[in-house]
Amino acid sequence: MDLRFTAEEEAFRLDVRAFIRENLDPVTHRKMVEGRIPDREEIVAWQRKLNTRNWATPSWPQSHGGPGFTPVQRYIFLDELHQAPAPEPVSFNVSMIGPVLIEYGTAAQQERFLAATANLDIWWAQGFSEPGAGSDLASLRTSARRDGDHYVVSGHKIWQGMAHHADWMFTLVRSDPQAPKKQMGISFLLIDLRLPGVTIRPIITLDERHEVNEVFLDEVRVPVDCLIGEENKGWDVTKFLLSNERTGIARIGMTKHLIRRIKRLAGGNRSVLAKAAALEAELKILEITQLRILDGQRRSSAADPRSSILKLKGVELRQAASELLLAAAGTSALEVRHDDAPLGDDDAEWLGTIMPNYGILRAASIYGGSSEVQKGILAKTQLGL
Amino acid sequence: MDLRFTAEEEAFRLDVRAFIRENLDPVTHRKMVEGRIPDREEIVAWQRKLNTRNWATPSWPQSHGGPGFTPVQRYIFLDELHQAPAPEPVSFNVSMIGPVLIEYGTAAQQERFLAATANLDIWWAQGFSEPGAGSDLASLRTSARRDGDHYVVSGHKIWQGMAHHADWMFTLVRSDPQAPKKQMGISFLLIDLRLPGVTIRPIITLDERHEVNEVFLDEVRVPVDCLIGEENKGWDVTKFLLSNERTGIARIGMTKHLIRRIKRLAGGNRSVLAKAAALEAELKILEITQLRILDGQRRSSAADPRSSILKLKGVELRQAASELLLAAAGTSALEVRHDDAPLGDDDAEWLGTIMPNYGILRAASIYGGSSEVQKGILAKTQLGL
Amino acid sequence: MDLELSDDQRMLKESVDRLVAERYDLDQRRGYMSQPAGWSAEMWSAFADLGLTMLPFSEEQGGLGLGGVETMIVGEAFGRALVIEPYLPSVVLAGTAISHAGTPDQVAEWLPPIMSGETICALATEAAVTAERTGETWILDGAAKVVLGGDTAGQLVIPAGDDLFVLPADAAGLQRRGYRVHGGGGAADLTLIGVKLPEKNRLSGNGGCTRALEAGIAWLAAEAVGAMQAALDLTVEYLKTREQFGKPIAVNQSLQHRAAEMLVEVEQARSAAMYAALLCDEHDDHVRATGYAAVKAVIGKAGRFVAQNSVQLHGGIGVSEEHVISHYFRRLTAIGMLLGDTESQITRLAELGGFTTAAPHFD
Amino acid sequence: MDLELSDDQRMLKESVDRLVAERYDLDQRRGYMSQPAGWSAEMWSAFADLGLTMLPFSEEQGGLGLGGVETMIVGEAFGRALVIEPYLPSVVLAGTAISHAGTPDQVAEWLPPIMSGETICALATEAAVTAERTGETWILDGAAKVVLGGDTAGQLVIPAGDDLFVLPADAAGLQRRGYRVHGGGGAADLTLIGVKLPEKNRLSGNGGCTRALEAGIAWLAAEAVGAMQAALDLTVEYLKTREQFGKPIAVNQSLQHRAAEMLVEVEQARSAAMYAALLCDEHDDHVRATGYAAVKAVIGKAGRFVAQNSVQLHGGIGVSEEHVISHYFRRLTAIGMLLGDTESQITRLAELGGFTTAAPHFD
Repeated sequence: MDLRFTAEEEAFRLDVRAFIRENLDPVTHRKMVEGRIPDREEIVAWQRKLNTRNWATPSWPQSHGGPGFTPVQRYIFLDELHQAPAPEPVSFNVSMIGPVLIEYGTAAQQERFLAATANLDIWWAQGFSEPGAGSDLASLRTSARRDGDHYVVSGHKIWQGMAHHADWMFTLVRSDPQAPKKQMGISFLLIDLRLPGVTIRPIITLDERHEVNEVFLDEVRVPVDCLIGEENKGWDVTKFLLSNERTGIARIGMTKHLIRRIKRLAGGNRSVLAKAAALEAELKILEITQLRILDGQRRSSAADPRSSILKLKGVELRQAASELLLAAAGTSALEVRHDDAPLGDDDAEWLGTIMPNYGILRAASIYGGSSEVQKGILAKTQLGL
Repeated sequence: MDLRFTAEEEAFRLDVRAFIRENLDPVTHRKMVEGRIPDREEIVAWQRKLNTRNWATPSWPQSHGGPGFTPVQRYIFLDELHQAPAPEPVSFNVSMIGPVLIEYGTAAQQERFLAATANLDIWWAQGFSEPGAGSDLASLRTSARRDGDHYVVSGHKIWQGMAHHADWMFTLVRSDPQAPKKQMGISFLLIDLRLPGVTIRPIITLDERHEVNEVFLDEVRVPVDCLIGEENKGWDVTKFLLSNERTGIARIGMTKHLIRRIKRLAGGNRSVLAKAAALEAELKILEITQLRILDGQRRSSAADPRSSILKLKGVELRQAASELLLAAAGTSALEVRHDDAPLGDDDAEWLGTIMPNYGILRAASIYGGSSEVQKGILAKTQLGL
Repeated sequence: MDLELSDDQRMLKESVDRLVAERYDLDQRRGYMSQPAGWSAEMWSAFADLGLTMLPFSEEQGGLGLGGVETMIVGEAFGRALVIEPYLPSVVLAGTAISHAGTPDQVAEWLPPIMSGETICALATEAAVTAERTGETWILDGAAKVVLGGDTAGQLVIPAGDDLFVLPADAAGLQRRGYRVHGGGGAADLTLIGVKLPEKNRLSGNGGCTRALEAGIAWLAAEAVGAMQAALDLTVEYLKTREQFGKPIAVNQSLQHRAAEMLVEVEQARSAAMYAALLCDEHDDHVRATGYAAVKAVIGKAGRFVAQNSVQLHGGIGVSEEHVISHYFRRLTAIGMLLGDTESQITRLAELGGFTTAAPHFD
Repeated sequence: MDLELSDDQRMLKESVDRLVAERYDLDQRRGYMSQPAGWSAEMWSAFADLGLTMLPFSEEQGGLGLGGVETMIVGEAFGRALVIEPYLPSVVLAGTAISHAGTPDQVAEWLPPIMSGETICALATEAAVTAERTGETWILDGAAKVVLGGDTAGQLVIPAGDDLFVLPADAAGLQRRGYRVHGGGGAADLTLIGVKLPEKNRLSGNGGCTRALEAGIAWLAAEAVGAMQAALDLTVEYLKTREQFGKPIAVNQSLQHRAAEMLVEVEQARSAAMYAALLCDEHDDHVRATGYAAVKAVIGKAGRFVAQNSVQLHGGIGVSEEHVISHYFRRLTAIGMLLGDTESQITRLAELGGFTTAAPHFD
């Protein structure tokens, strides 16, 4: 039994770190350090840099343009991005629709979309949730009626992250309202967001930022070659997609970055430093839990339900770190400063994002399977309750 | 609006304190200070002292030998006992069966039992729970078959606190197994524990003390004049009893006593003192919540479901205080010392009870309606959930 | 002991509740925030017309002579409506400081414009300012940060040494940088370089500052209760109406229990606010000091729990700026941080020795 | 990275598991506790026969030359069975101290009787003892408290200054007061008044003590995992079988979620134990120091959560001495307190600077 990384893995880590240091645009890096959100152009430029080494798609197989990473390499790669900090490759592209296209796409669809998806020539949005369908996703109501070689799609999607940057949206539609079970009448469609009938409306979140959107679909004519898998079999595709979503989600490196910021602000404040140490202790051990799950993935490609532990505890620690950062900043964090304020290089300039980020990070225990949902999964799959 | 006690109430508090100081046996007091459990004789002697002023029965009406306390006086009286610390009057007698006898007893039953109950000439045990009937009390199976002017009772009761000290037990039996609802076939019986067929078996708890028992009833012949209320109407009596049980249960004075012990052990340890202060802040405010509920009781005699807050938060703080006391004592608290070790008057001698009391106090969130049950009550009665 | 409102207090509550119900919904609030000052001069007049700006001051000083309970009633309503006008800075903080620390002449000069609502005044609660005397003139140097209401105040009260100084916002040598604060309202950071003030602008006795901070804590506690109760009510309503899997999500026992835990915290906060309201008449400094530390510690912790969980139980919609829950979240977060967070209040309470001693209850 | 057990490790696990399954149920344990020493000499022999008492020591020193993982395997089994024999005091603490701090001659003298199980040795981990040299003789004065295993040990290892001293339990000038400790096993408080020892009994270099404490933390972590997993398994089983209101209490979502939270803590504890096991080969003192502090901090917190909630979810029966849950509760409580509780380990970790610096990840 051995927890150490191999010499090759250590070398890989240094390679990734050097690549980030040399290739990440300083303004993008500074925004990440300060907890701001980079612009579309900055994210695109960075992903294209990564893609020069096939690193934009760390989980894709080599046969489809991936780098052929082992699970450990994937972990190291993401950890370095998180700690740098640098933007992750756009997850809608890389973790969601990419693997779906590889698993379920026709050759023509793969040809049309895969390379462009990796290179962020197409930016994807995820069109799953609806106002009445959140954790109960299968109760969605957006309808798709077949009309010749098109589907005519109408409905209302919500919480589309970065959809205002997006070119296309992968989405779930109800193609058979008569199906005996609600999961059986759903199809998985790709929709060009420039089509007539598509309206994107921003949703401002409590951090006063525009990151999510509503998408209204009004009789949008979607060509049938944009169907993924079989008609009315979209639920299987969805389950496949969601099982991919959960891996590596502890985002330990992001929490480490927050702890660095806490320590900068804490100075000699023993109480804050003790609380930071308490978080670090748990985080260090969660890293071992992460490695244990990675070790399992080397042995079996089946989705590991223990991943829910990473999500639960990872979010708990990240939220706690953001709360401690707020406490360390004190009342100076109360000043409202927007992301378009000048980039600084001193501590004071960092304060502007602390309160908004504390607030928006509350969403981390809601999306991607809420903490309550994760506990339910663990109780059921691991304890048989 | 005014939170202050009246001059009369303040004078009453001093009167109670003086009475305790003058009348509480020093050995009994020392045991309470050290967190030990006084002997039967000590508890009896103290309750009889209290009874000389009708204070053994603080919640009973004057017409039945009570002191005619206002709700505020009752609170002050208990708070002084808890802080002294001195033993409370035996709750099975005073808070449970006493009010039941007053509300449901016949004149003959009141004559036979009330004065003896107040004076602890009879010590009562509570025979409610069974191995299969805990929070679901109504599923109890102890049977009572009518045979002439007797009930023949057989069954198995569990968790009888101090039953080894007791003379009599009030208990619930299933007198009509055919009743359409399980609550409808239950009767409330008084059983003389010296009757043939009664066996009391000790249950040692994790503090290695003998405080609770199992009571086995094997064809015990109980005279029908020991029935309280009507046959098969025992559930109404039970609900009445349980609604009395919950009042004043925050036991803030007991937690204050624990905090005093923590401060003695802490010396100049800032971290322990800060944690004690955090508890004290919440305790101070819980005391106001207690007063708000008392103020409501002055206006209406209906049971206040907000009492669940007192139980929940009161237990939470008391358990947290016991945990902090353990931390303040450190590894020295690991030595097993039994309650029959010599009484001391120095700090070291106090350590023996700290770990056992930390352990047994975990039961406080289980009995008398578990914390989970209390949350359910609050959700239902206060929030309509 | 009597914890019911008097008839007068009930009437006050009804009129304040009615005013904010009619004129302070979320859309109206957005309108007020978009005005140049960041708040509504019209609403400010409405509050003054109702007498709220003169409410806590004694009749001798020209006020209504009402007490902590009446202020609590106003604070709770303002917390529920998320009022952004500078009542806390001007009336509660600066007003209390002046009314406690000033001589009758000084009070007569500085308090009436606050009571009429004509002048917005702000108290620097986080200041490091020195004052040196030269003849009849005082010279102030230093800085103050996060002066609530300092962005729009016409007048400032600044502690230096054991004294408080009243200065006009346009005093020579005073620089201010105003900004919005998260959760509503504005503040300013101040720099003072050789600001000259006459002796008459010096209120001697920093006790006024302590009293002002205590009044501020009482106010924040009341505001927190208003916001927490509203957040809880909305959350419970949401649990009952939001359906998933064909049933209201209220069927989930884990959510029921969470709501019950929120209720416990709201009730604790209510007790804290009530205690704070009644503590202002207490003469013993130590009792007040320990009491207000406990109040603010509990408010901070309870407010954070309720804020976080009302967002969590609302799910996605809870983090949307369009939903009022996100505003309660931000205001409760800010309330927790202002005038000493839970951590610092606990440290202070420990330094003060807490409420019980190590000694036995009696000997 | 490879986190599977090797074939040899699996075999070791099977034989230890089998031994305790057959000979260490709760009734048998009660029997062992009632023996004069407070534990079973027969079980101790059985452990020695299996080679467990020589397991972690190098082959040059006459041991089996096995490592942290094998010790973890034993610790987890002992934790599950609540073994009370003095393996931690004699083999893990005193044995590690001697094997690291002793010269080859000293090791050859003191270690073999520990490895054979013939001598029980105990290390004083909370000692305030001074040693003064007079010619070839050392004179020890001072006291030590809660010396685990010290009640029945034939030999003691006591730190004084930068050295460790080995002394027989019947040394002149040594007084000991032995007692049972909560959660199982025994300990002693020691007083040393002018205890004389020859130079050969001095092991120079307190680094052995640090190594022993680290090995002790690794052992406690493994024991905690065994106890926590068993407590969780029993709790889940209880939820599934205990019926109230005509249904298993497992239908309560709040209890399901609590069990899931317990699972998370058990898995974190398992990671901590694994980390601790693999850290013993680490050469960097700072990495070991921070690592073991984190391990013990997490074990203490996780163990307390699981202990408290397994009692809570068992209801009344959970506080009964007859039910094994109450014994897991007590042992987990003791494990949390021994060799530094969570609070003190966090303080230490903070003093060591934690795992990340304030500086950026790269510049």
